[in-house]
Amino acid sequence: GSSTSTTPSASAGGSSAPAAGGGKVGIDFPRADSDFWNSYNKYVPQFAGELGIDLMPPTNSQNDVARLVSNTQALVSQGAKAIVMAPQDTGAIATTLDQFASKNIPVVTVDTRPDKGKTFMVVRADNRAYGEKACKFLGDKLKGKGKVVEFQGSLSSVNGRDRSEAFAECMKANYPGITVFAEPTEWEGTKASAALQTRLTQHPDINGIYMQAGGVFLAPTIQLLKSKNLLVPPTDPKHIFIVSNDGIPQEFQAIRDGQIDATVSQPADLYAKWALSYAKAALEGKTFAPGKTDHDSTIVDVGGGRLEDQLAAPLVTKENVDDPNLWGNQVK
Amino acid sequence: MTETTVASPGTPGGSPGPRDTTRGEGSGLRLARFRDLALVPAILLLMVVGALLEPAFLSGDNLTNVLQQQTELSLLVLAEAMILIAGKFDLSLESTVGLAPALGVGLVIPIASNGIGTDLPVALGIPICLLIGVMIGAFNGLLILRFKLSAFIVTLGMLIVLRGLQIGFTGGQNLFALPESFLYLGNARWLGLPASIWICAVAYAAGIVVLGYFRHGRSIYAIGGNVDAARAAGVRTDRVVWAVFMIGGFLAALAGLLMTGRLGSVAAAQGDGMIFTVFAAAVIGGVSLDGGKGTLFGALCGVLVLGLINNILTLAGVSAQWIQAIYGGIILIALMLARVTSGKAQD
Amino acid sequence: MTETTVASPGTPGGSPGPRDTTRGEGSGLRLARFRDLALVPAILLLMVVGALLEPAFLSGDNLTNVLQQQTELSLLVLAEAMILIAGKFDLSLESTVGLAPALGVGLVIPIASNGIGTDLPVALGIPICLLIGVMIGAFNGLLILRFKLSAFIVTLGMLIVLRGLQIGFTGGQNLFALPESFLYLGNARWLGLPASIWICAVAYAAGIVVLGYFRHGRSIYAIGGNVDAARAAGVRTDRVVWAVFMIGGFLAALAGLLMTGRLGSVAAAQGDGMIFTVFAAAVIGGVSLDGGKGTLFGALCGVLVLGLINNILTLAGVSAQWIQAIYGGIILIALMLARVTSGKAQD
Amino acid sequence: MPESATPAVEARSVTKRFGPTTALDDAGIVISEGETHALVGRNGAGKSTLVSILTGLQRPDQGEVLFAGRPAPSVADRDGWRRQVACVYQKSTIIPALTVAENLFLNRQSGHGPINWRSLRARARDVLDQYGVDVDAGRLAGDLDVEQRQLLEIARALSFGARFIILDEPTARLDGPAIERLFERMRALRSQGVTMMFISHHLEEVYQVCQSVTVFRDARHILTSAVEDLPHEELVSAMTGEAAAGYQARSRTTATDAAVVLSAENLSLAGRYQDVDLAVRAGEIVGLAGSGSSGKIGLAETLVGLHAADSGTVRVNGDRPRPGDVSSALRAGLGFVPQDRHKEGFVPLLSVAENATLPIAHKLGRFGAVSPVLRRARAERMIEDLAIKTTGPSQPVGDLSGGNAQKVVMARALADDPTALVVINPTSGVDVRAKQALLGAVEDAAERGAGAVLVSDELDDLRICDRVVVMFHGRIVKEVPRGWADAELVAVMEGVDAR
Ligand SMILES: Nc1ncnc2c1ncn2[C@@H]1O[C@H](COP(=O)(O)OP(=O)(O)OP(=O)(O)O)[C@@H](O)[C@H]1O
Ligand SMILES: Nc1ncnc2c1ncn2[C@@H]1O[C@H](COP(=O)(O)OP(=O)(O)OP(=O)(O)O)[C@@H](O)[C@H]1O
Ligand SMILES: [Mg+2]
Ligand SMILES: [Mg+2]
Repeated sequence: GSSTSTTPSASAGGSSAPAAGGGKVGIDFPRADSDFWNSYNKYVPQFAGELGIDLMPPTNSQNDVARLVSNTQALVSQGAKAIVMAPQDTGAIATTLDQFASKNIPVVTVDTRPDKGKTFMVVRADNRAYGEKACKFLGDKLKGKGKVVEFQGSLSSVNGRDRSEAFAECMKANYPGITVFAEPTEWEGTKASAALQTRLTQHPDINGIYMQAGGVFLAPTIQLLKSKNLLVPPTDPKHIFIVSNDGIPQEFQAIRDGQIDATVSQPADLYAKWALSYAKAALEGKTFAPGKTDHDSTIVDVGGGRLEDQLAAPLVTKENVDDPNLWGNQVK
Repeated sequence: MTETTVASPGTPGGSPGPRDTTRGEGSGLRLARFRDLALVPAILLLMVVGALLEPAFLSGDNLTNVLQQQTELSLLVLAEAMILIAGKFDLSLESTVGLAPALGVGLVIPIASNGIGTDLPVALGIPICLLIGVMIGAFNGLLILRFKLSAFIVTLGMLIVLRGLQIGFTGGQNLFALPESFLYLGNARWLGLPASIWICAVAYAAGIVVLGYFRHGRSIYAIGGNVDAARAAGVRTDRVVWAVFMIGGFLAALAGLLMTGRLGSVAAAQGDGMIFTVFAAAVIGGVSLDGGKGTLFGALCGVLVLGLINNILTLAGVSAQWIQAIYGGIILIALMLARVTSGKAQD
Repeated sequence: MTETTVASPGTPGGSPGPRDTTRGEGSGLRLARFRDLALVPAILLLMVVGALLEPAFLSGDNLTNVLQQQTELSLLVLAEAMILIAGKFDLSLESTVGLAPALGVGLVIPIASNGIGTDLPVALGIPICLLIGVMIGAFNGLLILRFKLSAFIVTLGMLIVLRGLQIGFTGGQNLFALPESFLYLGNARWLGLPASIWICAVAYAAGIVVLGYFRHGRSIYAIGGNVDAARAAGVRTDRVVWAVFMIGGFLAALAGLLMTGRLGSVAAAQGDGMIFTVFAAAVIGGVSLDGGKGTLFGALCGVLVLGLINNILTLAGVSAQWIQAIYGGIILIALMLARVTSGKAQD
Repeated sequence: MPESATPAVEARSVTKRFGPTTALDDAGIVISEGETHALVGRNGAGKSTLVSILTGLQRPDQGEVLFAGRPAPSVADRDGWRRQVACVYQKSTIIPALTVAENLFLNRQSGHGPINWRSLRARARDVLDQYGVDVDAGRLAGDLDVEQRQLLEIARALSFGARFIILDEPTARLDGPAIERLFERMRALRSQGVTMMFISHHLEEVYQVCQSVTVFRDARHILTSAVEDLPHEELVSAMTGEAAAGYQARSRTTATDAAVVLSAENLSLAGRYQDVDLAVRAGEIVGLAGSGSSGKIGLAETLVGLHAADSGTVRVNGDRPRPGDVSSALRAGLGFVPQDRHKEGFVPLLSVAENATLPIAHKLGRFGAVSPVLRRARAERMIEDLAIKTTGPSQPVGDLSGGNAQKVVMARALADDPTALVVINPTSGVDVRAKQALLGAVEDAAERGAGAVLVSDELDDLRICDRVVVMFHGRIVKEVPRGWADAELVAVMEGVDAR
């Protein structure tokens, strides 16, 4: 546990333009039970230290938007001057954002873009790009023919929906010869495993899999394929091409072992680093404009003057899996 | 604390007159009747702990936040407590929290904002929302009372169906193009307090009075305690239970309305997973799953206990890694405390 | 279908011999005793529908899949059904499914693979896992029986605490580096069928025989039916209930073990949300929440119904948008079918 | 009292409290080997509490229990207790979801191996035949009526082979022939040297089967004596603490042109009764008698709306209440005491006041409100009228002794000053004094102009009736006017004298 002892800061709340560098930053973690978010959670105090940010003890909303709202409200009543959050349910925080806006508290959201409400900056990778990258990879590997199983996330999650939609559109447009079986999984490994098992029985000639979350689906998929003797090298005609998503170390290991073929690395480290940087910048009164950034990404205006820093999300394959810059290679 | 003799609202007619055979431990029985006050010590303890941990805790702002954050939960708990007291179950309340406002909004907003396309007059939105709640309750009641199906499984099935309908109608999208009217209740402040707190307070006050001092309210206890006896005493049991289900649905829709306003959108997963907390609060508050036992005041205390624990854990900045274990641990301890102070076995 | 007179294993003593007082409604009464067979028509119907929708459905492979996918659930349902029949509740089973293997693995793998750092001998992993299940059951039993706390809230608190402990100990990480022994049971095939199916079959067979034909098993029904009467008849009620909780914990740990092997890792959220399905299966299968009623065979039928519905929906490729509504709708219909064919009110 | 040997059972200065209630206050009992010992006392005197202590279900606060001079087993040692004593409890210990056979052999279905259900059923049938209980061993116990359940409990306790058997009001729910069969069994057991403790409010039964008697009053031991040394009046005055006065049925004359308040026309319910016509006039008490499956309970329950008849009509004060709907019958002015107080009689968790005023809640306040003050006042009056022993109107009925709970049910029936009254075995489990109060209450109601149907297995109760309608196998066979002799009525009920 982090025990940042908070010195009672001098600034009395209410001033519309906080003095440079002043004020505590409150952060809410979306959950603590997934590898990806755990890595993010670990990067946060690290980068806060590096950036010299007065970070309040982080709260955890356990994937529950009501809890997210109450957590951030509590952070503000404890004196947070800027908020970093990762609302997994992007609709349900509009009012909260408005409240914070009325109190002049800048908000940086990570991973998701709220449907509505004022944010200082959205830090996320483009989830539609994830879906497209996966689609292109599979399409090329399968040469436009075959059957692909897609483990969808939950329909009620934007990230999942973005990935599903982009994947489906890209497949339809570019690879009409590929049949896609979209399996609803609610992000649950058991559901994915059962669906894949059933589908393989029904269509033994499935030759591609797209998993929208490696942290959840990786082990069950590999385990199932192993028990069906379908984990064979790409040279074997029975090989099933697998693209994953997240970029956790275990996926890299699976790529090295030839168990899966690629993954989209979702940058947990950059999420933490840039979210905190923008929070700090907000407190210092800086502003940003659309355009290229100094860190290989683009800030885009997603409408209504809302800015989004779209971080790069590299596709990791056997070729670049050992790249030390990938966050998955930096854990521990 | 334990020597209180205040008549609790749920057990009227309670003052135990003097008796011949009373020798010694008279207070034991008297106290047992106040099991709905059992959580009061736990609440006070939490208040003290909160105040010690963090000065901001006792600020009016923070306490208002705690209350406001619990308003939707507390309406659901009110509904569930009544249904449990009547000896039934309703798991589908949590889906109603999502579906009722989703339909209320979806039917009035244009298709471009993810509406269903009916474009009904905006003024109908809220009435539709509440009506849908009532209709869901009525349908549950129909299946349970007329077809004699188990309340648990009917409402479990309905829980899944209703959530599925919401996802089906909205395609899993959040609805955020809300008419102003939907935002009002969740955000307005009346006399300095959020409107939702007033609404809850009124709902609970009404519930406590009706269940404590009105014929139909008392008959809910009779039905939950022994439905045959209630029927033989002339209570129209089916009618009462049906009404309770409809009121429950209404309250759930109202909770959904408040949540929609507070959060500024109808999330596709709105209410998801709440029913667990609802049961926890009701049962912690002394409402029995067997029916016929417990009070709304006790249930309200259960809600407050959970809200305070959450708030204190947040304020204390407990590490994300251990927060859940600590949360669960505190609930267990609060229960044991309630058990010890009320001195009565739970069930 | 409705005229069946096959004696079901769980309700022995039921031979519907000719009755003197039978006047008219004889068959109604006779059938009522076979409420655990009530789901058989629903299962057959689902089989027919599945076969019509998709030829692959009836393949041995697919049916094996259905069974294998339900093994963990069915062990939990076995545990919960016994606990419910004894008149108690256990919500914490779903957390045991995660925590027991997580600790079993965590204590034996090196810290580099997210282990806890104790590096115990690998051979101890599985015994530890199962022992933890038993200990959790024992602890639940202790709180419920000795401290006379409500089973619902104790196990609800434990549900949260145990899940929290798992997240605390593992730091929320999935454990991927499993010892071979943990993978064995979830993947091995014995005599052409997955080992987990055999394990389940044996567990159910044992359960059905014990609950149907042995004194201690029957005493679980007596306790759930009327605990005072059971005590008066000389049943050591506390001991039996405690044993039931421990067996329940054991079965949950075993389910966790199978799931770990099948999925190849211990997910931080392993088992999360299962308890709902567990209750659904048990109650759909005719086990009453009031205790003393229902059979393990019925509960198993409940598991099968849910598994078949899932399988058919997957095979049919129902759109994600409507799948949940359809799933819930089918469950409701299956229930009504069961109600109609058994001809008896549910509770 | 024979002081020769160590007594078979002894309870010494036992005290037991429930919250503010002292159920036993330094009370004791000594039962010698081989005797049948009666324990009598008014409702709430502590008899059943002593039973639960003598069978190890409850631990006394003070005092000890000895079996043949040796201390009783510890409370946890259920098997130890079971070896010492078998018991018919006042509260049912039948498990409704299990079959009759299994209830009969609960926890002793088999030796060590698996249970052989077929032979268990056969054994059960033997036992049931032996005790003349006519039910299928494979039936669910929950489908039995109270009387059959009581017989099942008795058969279970007696068949157990224990050397000491306690029977707590076994006869309260039985009819004459069944009681006679029970007594025969008891005598046979006594001749085999079995010791028994027998509790009943029918004092004549004490004289029939018991050798000695202990009286409790207000939680204390009053006296123990040989039965023959204690005449009836002395026994009653020991129980009540005042001189006994026999109950005199009042004489009434019903105007033949008084309005018919309750009637059945051509009523039939398959399997229960056929073609019943009955008319009760204002101010009249009509008894309904019949033995074994006569259909009288079914008829009475149809009159109040617990069953819907297959054909025929029920009228209450000229109205036709909706068949099968109790509340519309109550609304038409009916009051009702059900056969099984645990099933339809009271809500155990609710207070005496609330149970008793349930049907008149709408009269205790305006706009649907119920005034606690009014309710309390009403309840206090009822408690006084019927001498209900309770800590106060707010005590839950579930905590009352059996007889007192019955009085609450009676109070509920009378709460609304009904013009038509249907009471089924109203005095079941009620002590002598209270019985007078209850029957007096029925007569009071009749004097106020109500018409009553009194269903009872007890001839004594039927004495207050202006006429007794006797049913046999589902049909009314005869109407006996006031002034019958016991033998005459019994003969009609047995179908011997159905002219
Ligand atoms: N569980 C209980 N809780 C509170 N009071 C109780 C309980 N059991 C018995 N009592 C009280 O103890 C007293 C004695 O009750 P008990 O049942 O022994 O009377 P009884 O002599 O058997 O009466 P009856 O003839 O009516 O059966 C009564 O006043 C009763 O209210
Ligand atoms: N709930 C019931 N369902 C079906 N049959 C019943 C039910 N209750 C009673 N019976 C049967 O109906 C017949 C008539 O019952 P009823 O209770 O009306 O007679 P009764 O007058 O109570 O007989 P008894 O004199 O033995 O008390 C009996 O054979 C009885 O076993
Ligand atoms: Mg008694
Ligand atoms: Mg009878």
